[in-house]
Amino acid sequence: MQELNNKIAELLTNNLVSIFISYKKGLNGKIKPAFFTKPNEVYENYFGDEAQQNLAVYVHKPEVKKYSKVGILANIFALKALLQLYAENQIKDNYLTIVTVNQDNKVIVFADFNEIESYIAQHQIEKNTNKQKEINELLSLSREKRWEFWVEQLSSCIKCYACRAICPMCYCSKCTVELNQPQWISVPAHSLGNFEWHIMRMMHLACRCINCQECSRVCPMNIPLHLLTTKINSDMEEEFGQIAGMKTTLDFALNTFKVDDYENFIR
Amino acid sequence: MSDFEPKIIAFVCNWCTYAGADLAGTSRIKYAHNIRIVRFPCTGRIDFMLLLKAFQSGADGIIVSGCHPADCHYTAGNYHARRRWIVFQNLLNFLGIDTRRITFSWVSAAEGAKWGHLVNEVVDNIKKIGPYTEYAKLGKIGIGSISEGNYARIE
Amino acid sequence: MSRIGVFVCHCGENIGATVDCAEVAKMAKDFPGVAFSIDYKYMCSDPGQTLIKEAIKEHNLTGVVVAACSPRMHEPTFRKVAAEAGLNPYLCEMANLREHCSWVHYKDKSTTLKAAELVRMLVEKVKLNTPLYPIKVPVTKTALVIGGGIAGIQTALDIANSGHKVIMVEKSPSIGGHMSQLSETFPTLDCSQCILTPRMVEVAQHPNITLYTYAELESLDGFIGNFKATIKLKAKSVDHSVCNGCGECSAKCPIKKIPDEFNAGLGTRPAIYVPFPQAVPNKPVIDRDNCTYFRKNGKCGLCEKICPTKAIDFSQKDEFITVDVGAVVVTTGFDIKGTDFFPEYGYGKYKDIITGLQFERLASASGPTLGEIRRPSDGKIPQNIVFISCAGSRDPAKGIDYCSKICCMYLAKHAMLYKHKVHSGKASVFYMDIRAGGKTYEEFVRRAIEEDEVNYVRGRVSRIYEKDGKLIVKGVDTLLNSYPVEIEADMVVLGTAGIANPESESLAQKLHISYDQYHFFAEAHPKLRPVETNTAGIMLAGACQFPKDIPDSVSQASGAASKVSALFSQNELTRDPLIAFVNKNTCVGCFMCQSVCPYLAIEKEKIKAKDGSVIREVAKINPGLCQGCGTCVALCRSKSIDINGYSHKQVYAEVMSLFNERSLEYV
Amino acid sequence: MKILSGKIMNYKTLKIDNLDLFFNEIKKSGKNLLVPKKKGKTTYFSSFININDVEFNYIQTTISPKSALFPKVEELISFKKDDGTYVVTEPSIEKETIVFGLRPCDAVGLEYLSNFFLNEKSDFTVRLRKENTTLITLACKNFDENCFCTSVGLSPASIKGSDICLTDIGNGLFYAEIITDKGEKLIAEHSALFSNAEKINKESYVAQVPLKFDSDNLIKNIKNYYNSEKWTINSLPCLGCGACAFVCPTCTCFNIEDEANPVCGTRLRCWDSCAFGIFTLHASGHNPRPIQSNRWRHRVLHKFGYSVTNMDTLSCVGCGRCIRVCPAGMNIIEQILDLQEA
Repeated sequence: MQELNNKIAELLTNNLVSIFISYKKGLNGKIKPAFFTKPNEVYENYFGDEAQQNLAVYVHKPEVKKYSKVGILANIFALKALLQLYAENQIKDNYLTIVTVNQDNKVIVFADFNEIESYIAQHQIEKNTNKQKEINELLSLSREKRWEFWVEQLSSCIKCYACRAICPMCYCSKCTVELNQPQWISVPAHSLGNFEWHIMRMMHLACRCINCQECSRVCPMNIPLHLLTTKINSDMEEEFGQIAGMKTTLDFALNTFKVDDYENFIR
Repeated sequence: MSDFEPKIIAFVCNWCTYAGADLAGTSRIKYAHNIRIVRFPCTGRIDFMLLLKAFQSGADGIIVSGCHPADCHYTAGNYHARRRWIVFQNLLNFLGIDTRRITFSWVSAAEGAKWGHLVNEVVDNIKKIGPYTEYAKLGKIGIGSISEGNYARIE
Repeated sequence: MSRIGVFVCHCGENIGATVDCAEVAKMAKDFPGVAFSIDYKYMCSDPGQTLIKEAIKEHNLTGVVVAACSPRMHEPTFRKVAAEAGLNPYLCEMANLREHCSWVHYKDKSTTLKAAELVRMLVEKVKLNTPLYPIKVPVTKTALVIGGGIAGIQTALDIANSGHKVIMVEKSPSIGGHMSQLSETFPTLDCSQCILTPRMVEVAQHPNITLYTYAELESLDGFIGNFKATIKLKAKSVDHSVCNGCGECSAKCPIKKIPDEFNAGLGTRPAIYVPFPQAVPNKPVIDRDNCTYFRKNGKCGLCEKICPTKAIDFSQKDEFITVDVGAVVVTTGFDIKGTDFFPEYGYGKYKDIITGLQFERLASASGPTLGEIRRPSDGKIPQNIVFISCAGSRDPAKGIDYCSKICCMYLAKHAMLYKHKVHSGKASVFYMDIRAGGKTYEEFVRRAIEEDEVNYVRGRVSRIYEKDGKLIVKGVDTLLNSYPVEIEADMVVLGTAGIANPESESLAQKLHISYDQYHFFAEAHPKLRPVETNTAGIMLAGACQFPKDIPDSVSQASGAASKVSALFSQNELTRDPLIAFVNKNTCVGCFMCQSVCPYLAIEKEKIKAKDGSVIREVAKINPGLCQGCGTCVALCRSKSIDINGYSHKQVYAEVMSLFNERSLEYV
Repeated sequence: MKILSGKIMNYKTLKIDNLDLFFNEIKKSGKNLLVPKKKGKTTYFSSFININDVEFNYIQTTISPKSALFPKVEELISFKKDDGTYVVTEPSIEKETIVFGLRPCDAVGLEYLSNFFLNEKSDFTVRLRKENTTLITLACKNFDENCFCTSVGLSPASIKGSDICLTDIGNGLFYAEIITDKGEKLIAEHSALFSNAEKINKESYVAQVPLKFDSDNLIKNIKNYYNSEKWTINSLPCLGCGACAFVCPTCTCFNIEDEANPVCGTRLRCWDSCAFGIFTLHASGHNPRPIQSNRWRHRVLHKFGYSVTNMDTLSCVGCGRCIRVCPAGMNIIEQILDLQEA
């Protein structure tokens, strides 16, 4: 931790970053994002297992964008998110200083996104077999049972959009859900509107979701959104051999194609 | 259920399937009347949200049809659409939405007869499965129904 | 508030007999936003059009739905009508009551109801239509003609003669195509070569025509008026700028036994060859697949040694050139089924069963027999010859449902030529029907039957087998109560089906044009736009569209040429404005749309602050390149891209309007 | 500012073992009974089915019981085309509802909420719901670091807004304070389950929530805080979701949506949140609260300032839900302490 704190303080002292996004402990003991602008604030910095939130989401925040140079402490999911965002043209060159702490507690400051790309390639996230099992169990149910399951789950959605807010990949300045000419998504949080919202969100995340499952974590209604993201991620991998957040180039599963993609479902 | 007349909506591309359906017409091939065709420039233009909207507006079945691979008037719209449908179909199926009601097909401008068969098959099939109300009903708000589902958590 | 006019056409009985048009018009009156609704016998007729125009003016309509035939048929007609009445043409939409309703359903209440719903769908759409204005793009006044057969030659000459540049690409070493292989032509029996060769020479010498033989289209990008064609110039291995065409090399080439394409396999040629004596250009190429030098790593090279002008160049490579053209005419011709296609006729193993094209070569004065009819097996003059029409054609069991159109006539011609050359011989023709529609065609066939005493037997030949050096042709005469007929023939000529070129599919993909189930290229409209394809700026002529005879090919070629000339008569082209556009305010600049655009029409645009600094980058669509497929529209997550004519609002309204009454059940 | 008052009509006791019977009797009588249930980390109110589903082990439910009066989506009117004319239907809410297990702070929150809707122009559906809803509060035995009812003038013993308030007094007994006629009526219907009791001092049976900040001081100084720079710094983590507003028992903002086609349709009222960027977005494109710190400030100032001006009461009851649910760890207590520190 000390090494990290020193690094952050150094970056701030030398004006290499004007703000550094990390974590700290809140009044209630909960770990929350911290925004350090002065070296003397860095003592509050916290990094550990409880520091879950994907901080990559803050690079979209207008208040953060006002700072000329931003430093960010990124866990592996944040790194993947940042790489994906870079591929999607959302991060200007030389704007971010990205810092991570590796498994040996060494502090790494990345020089560019190619370094992040190779770091991610070396630090594959193990697949959560429990989640895959949950998915397989759902898939083994009859269609009707699955429907009942999801109607129960999604009907409880209150459309607070915490899932969207926390998601680093949801950066549209105007989300489809906010459009009303035409009204693509029913605004009220009735089941129809909820289904539309979550289907739309998943389709828009397909090939882009880095599966940090922040949406699932923050859902006040405990909707198992991780099942959807895990499913869509494993689909992408199985059908098209694509995992999001792995490369600097903009060729994802849904904006490319292969002539021989399978089509046995097409008559 | 014998008098159930399903509502089928077809999203078709202008160059192949719409023309194929035209050919079915000029060839006087008879098929079930339950189909309503919406014309698009290309299958690539077909937004997946429209399929959901079709179910919402009461469609019992959906046909999405365009040019055969390699035949796309715009070179590759159908390939992009094909990928989109793979993902979409998997997702809907995972959510328990009845994907038997969505039929994807390639019908070329020369396949008037195939179009006729396809429509008949889909209509017959949907007649067997019955009307699709569970999705559209999601939008129903019971008046004053706190207990029936409008409470913070709906069961 | 919208004021939509609905015009329901009876199309005579076509719609009126199945759909209660008056009822549809009545129901349409109640659709929200409909200000006027009427039905009429023929909406596309003059009085029908006047009716629409007057209604637009009188009722101050803001949009028009013409419920009639397919928009692919009459949309331009009615949009023009709207424009003439002062309404923006793009405020007119068509509901397809004929092809999609009356012609495919029986007379029933449900059919009328469907018609009304189709109208409602389009009413909802047209309410959201916006006035659109055509896009102007410049035109490159050079045409690309692909294929140097008679259709290509005619097209090229017509375009060139109207003062425009033409680039002709021919895949074989010489232009001329199938017509150069023919002996005499029906119905006048004039020599094919005699009428064709002057045209071939004219092409080669025309100042407006650039000819690339032994070349193929590699790719085609762009759009009408502004195509970019990449042409592959196959290595000829002979420097044509030096070669004087003396022919020494061909004469000395040690490889001589290559089946000669020009003689339909009946003769042979060397590896360095000019396809035929009148070839244009009359200079050889090396067939590298058969040349010893290329097959055996530089051994041989005899031609190089003897060439007086040192024109042989083994080191030549395939070359690619890119040319700007404004229009493309596809005249790639056709192919025929071989005798090996017919198990019942011995799978092509009997040497004396030949195709019509092979007979042309036998009958041709420049052919392998110098015009004498001698059978391939032993060179004897056949005394009894049988011609079989519809070999493959009109035979669903063989997968060829269509009539190949030319066989009836050329078989009659063959029989006639045979009788003229072998006076003692007996000629029989097995036919299903004699299709001799054409100027003096019927008379021609009658002459064969009556003057030249050709024996016409109406019936199919079930089997041919060899017995004692004779070909036993077994068939029936259906005019004699299906009486079995058996002929001991010396030679049999099959009028095999004309089929699409094997490369037609890949060519169609390069050109982005559609083709039919038999892989013949598809015309934009079977009757009214027979020389255009569905891709603007690409025309068709000749047998690549369907088997056709020389007069038809030539007239279609002239038709295609005149389409091209009409296109080239303008400096600017007016394009349909049904293209995509970006909402700069909501575009987040992820540029995923760029990779899905097949036309590379999406560019990056910088949004700048007042001080010139870049705030952000957004997508921008080049209206000259966008073809309006809308793939980017459906891909864009924030729905920042929309498309004219099929906008989010419009298609949404169409979908949501469909089943209104169903939603009642949920309230 | 103390809002503890409320007149108690009667005192009873109820055996905790009889709760099952009580619930089942209510259910049998055809009334709708909402009880706390738990799913994963979320506690919420839902119809009573079985005593085993009822959750008793919670500091505070994740979701407030405000849906009892103000559901997340409700129909205001509906119409339907019938024989060429449109038939309009207004909602009728006749079914009686009993909410069990809300906390004393929630009861105050719901009172604020109904006052807001019924104050000047009586809201039709909220009034109907209010009339038909009986609240059985369960006084808190525990609290957590996010509870701050005592800082806003309440306490786990507050009875304001409740119809009946139950306190676990040990020995398997609930001490019931019957506060309103509605409460009295409900007890009367199930009188066999309740025994008469004397008034007791509840304080020793309820949680002692420490004071986090001085609300009197806050209210007094709130005008000075508008331009504080603390808003920006403190709101940097805020991501602009609506979770805080949607779990809040006193957040009343709503949005009216018409879902209709030419044949039929409904007018729906659904929750909205001032934390959303488009909440204040004008049609012109102008947004008076363009950045998140403005929105955060608005929310806090509304709770502690604007509602005091407009309705003479705080609109924060210290339930702490917004703190617990915030995806980014935003903490209203931290913000207030920061403001007061300056």
